[in-house]
Amino acid sequence: MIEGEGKVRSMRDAVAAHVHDGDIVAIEGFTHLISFAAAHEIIRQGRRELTLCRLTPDLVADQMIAAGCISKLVFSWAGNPGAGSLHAFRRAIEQKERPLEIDEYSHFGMVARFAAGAAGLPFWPLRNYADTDLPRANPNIKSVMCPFTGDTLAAVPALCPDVTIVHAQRSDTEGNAQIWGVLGVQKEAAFAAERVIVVAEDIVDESIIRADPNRTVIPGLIVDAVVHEPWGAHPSYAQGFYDRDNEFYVAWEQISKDRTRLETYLDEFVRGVRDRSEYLAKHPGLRERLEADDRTCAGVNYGF
Amino acid sequence: MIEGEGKVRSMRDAVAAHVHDGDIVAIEGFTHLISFAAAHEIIRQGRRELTLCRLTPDLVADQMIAAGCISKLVFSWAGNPGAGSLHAFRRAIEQKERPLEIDEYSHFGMVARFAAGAAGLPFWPLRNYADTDLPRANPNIKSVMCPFTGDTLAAVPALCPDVTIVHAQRSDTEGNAQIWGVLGVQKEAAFAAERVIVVAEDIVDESIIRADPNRTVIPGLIVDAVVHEPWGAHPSYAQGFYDRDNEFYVAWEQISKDRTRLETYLDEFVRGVRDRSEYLAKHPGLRERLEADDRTCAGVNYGF
Amino acid sequence: MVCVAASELRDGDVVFVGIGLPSLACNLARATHAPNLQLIYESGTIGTRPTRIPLSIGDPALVTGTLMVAPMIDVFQLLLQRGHIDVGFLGAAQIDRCANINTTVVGSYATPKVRLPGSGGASEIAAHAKRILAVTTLDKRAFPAKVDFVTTPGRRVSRVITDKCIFDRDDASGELLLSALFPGVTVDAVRAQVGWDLKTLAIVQTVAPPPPDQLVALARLRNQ
Amino acid sequence: MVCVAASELRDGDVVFVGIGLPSLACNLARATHAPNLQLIYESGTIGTRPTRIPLSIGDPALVTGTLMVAPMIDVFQLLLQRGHIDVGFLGAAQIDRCANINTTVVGSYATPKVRLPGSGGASEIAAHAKRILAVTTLDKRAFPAKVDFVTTPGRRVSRVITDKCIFDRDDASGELLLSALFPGVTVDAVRAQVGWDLKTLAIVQTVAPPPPDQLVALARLRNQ
Repeated sequence: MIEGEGKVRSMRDAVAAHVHDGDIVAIEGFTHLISFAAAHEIIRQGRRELTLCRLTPDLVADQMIAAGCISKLVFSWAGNPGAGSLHAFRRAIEQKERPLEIDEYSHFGMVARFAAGAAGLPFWPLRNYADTDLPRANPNIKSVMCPFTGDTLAAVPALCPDVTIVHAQRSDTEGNAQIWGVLGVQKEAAFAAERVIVVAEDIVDESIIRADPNRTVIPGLIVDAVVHEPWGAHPSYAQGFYDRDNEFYVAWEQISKDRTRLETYLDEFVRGVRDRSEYLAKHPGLRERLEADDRTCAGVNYGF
Repeated sequence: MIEGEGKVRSMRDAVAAHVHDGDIVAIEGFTHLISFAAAHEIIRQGRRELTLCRLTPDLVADQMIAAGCISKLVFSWAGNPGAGSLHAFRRAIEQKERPLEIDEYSHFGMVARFAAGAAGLPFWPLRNYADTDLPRANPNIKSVMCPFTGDTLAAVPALCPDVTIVHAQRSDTEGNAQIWGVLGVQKEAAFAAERVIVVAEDIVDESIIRADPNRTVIPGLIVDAVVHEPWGAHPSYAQGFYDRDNEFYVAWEQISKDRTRLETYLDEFVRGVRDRSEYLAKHPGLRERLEADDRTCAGVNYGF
Repeated sequence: MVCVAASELRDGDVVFVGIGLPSLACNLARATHAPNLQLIYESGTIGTRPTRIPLSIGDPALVTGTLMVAPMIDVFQLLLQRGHIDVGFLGAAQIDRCANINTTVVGSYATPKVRLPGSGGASEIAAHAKRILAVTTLDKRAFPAKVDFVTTPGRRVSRVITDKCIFDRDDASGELLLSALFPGVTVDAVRAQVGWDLKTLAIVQTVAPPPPDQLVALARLRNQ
Repeated sequence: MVCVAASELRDGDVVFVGIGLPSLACNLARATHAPNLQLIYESGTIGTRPTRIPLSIGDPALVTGTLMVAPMIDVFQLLLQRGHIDVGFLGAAQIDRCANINTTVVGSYATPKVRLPGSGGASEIAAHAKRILAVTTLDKRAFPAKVDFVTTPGRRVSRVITDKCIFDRDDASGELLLSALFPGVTVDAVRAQVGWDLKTLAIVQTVAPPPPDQLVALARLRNQ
């Protein structure tokens, strides 16, 4: 047991310490490495009035909306990737089932907002949105003039979450985290935030990180807590660890369509378990169904 | 022999095809992975009126200035790193030994210029230069106002070289190049350019690149020529391949101070050889003195 | 529709690929007439050769064996905005007379009848890919005279491929014109599914049926 | 001078390190009183524990066994500009009364008597590190009343460490004041090397000689 060592905490303690009612929270991962483990703990702890920032809100957002955690969503594509709709999200917008403010961009706009926050800049310039209705729908999309060419560019404001939660393949106890496969905006979302929680499949010795430093995406010096949560991104993917639980993504279309079924799901798999290990105990056979094949690459020489 | 396969060319052919008199040329590498092999071939082919872009002009610039290739230098730190001065550069500026225009920034300013060029943006905003004399010395440093906060930021214009030359540890025949260790601005300088020459220690099978795709820094789709040049960064370093030839860096202080010694050096080691293999033949014992130790890291699993 | 979309791609094109039909069309082209097609997925994989139909845009199957994985900021800045993408595919819930595309809302933005997923990367694909193809099934609700929300402007769309016909955008008028029909489909049948007074090109072509090798390759891809 | 610079660093500080004296001072601090000092080199290595005195800022010896290597754009944007650097060291060819630093030219910019290397990363270190220390040897030419070129403004420099004495910048007047003398150095001896009417703090301290363990550690570092 390494809890307590360095910055390693239980998910319960990390969420209790770093995610507060009313916070702006980013849970990133571009359909890959999504920290369902953290989202479920936030639901269990009954957080309210959160602003959730995510390019692709995905099932994780639908569950948090249904559980009443979210009052505002900052996003660029809200769907069940490859499998359908987010019906709790749609009911909130279409039927005003519950209050939900939205702050909507394209993917590039969201990435640019995180990039500005990460860089310590107040805005980010991009060539985008000409002749679209997005700037009319969202006054946060403005323009800026190039002082050299006179070109007018779009501009989006920095997005600086109070806390960003990223799932990584591995981290040391100080939060030096290595990620491979699809990188999404994990780095930018982490640097943009005031506080960072790294959730990792493996907690490894610092020497593993130091052996391949170009693989490190998030340095421990910006990390506040490290949580060890194997299969913590289930039902999403983690390259080199497990595949997506696609049956569940497909099933979500029917679960989320029906308010009662959705509540039953949350009661059984989220609120009805104490932690991730109880959640995993309710999902026997994951390893057999989803564990990744071995496609280990060769290393490179860091000698001099 | 793999010359001719894919985009693989001899250095002579690559420079002849892609570096023209009057071009804006970036030879990057932050004291690490500097393509001396390309610079020497440019000198041999007698290119004139080049604008050389490099954060740290280094010995490579001093040699090109002495050889009369360069009419303008875009840079942020002109010295012999850790070992002294660039005397050909200093004579051009202090004694007007030859005409040399300069366009000077800080490192961040140069990185920002390459980043803007790489991103297809006309400028890049940064918080910098308040109360310094740099904007007075360089009218290319302007300001831009944030459309959200009203903050005034510095702005630098995009730098888009006609050709960028980067040294990489390995590449396939299409120019998909992998770099590790200090990354500098190799990626930004390459994406900013109209044409890209990748010079690599090893030309490897595409399958080696595909086995570890997160290691790839430059995609072949932006590369025009690939040159196989082992020890091509000598006397600078290449992580995992060889250490810096520090004796030469130290000796450069005396060589470059003396115009005659500098000419003799160029005559013997640059103009007096036909190609890199002849240059290397004049440097026996490099392997014994400088070859890197083996510090090969472990691989990671790309399975799903 | 997949076969027609695949046929649009030229060998050596750098194509920005989304999940679903575009991914299938691109891999079909790569398996047949365009072996050097360079596939770039929005998640940052470059030179991708998926060994299965990807489940989502971040599917690790896109990464395994690809040439490069770029972070998303590089996908949008260094590849799209810098102008390295030859062809971009867009899906659409609605396309109108001027090829404007809506994937945001049916109804008003504040109180929509149907809330769609939103732009995703469509806005920047439309702004920066050199050639833009839209793909959607022909259906009266999907082809109104004017979309409820312009997620991506029609200005840069060159062609719309449906399951019944092909529309080309006329640069002079900015209108979509009927340019080709699938075998057995009539101009009137298309007009009945389109919410404006559809004009046609002088000569409306008939889409050739897919060659057998394309169908074989498609079946193979679907069974991966 | 190295020992004084090392003593300025607190355990746990994140320090932006340059080659030469700053690198030596930081590694000395890490080897003695500040084992948790986080060294970030301009070349992008984070949490660095060099096994030799680096030959240059991009020395691969900084990479081998470090925690992370960031590209330079991230060094400047995500670490410096975002405010993650506690301490930055600056070298100087000239420092003036107001702590302005010149590493660009002696003489005029267009026709300099001596062309110095230029800013490098100094400008952004001065703009963004929370505490800024300048380090240089005391010498009349190096301490003029006004520098020939402001490479980095004095406004944010808190302390100047030399081989003879320490100056602290007075926030009210903006002037460098003499705050401490090395053993055996007099106020007059310092005044003779400074190009303005130097004022002193009310109490000028004497720099304590380095403790033996620091000297042992320094000798060990130099023999790496």
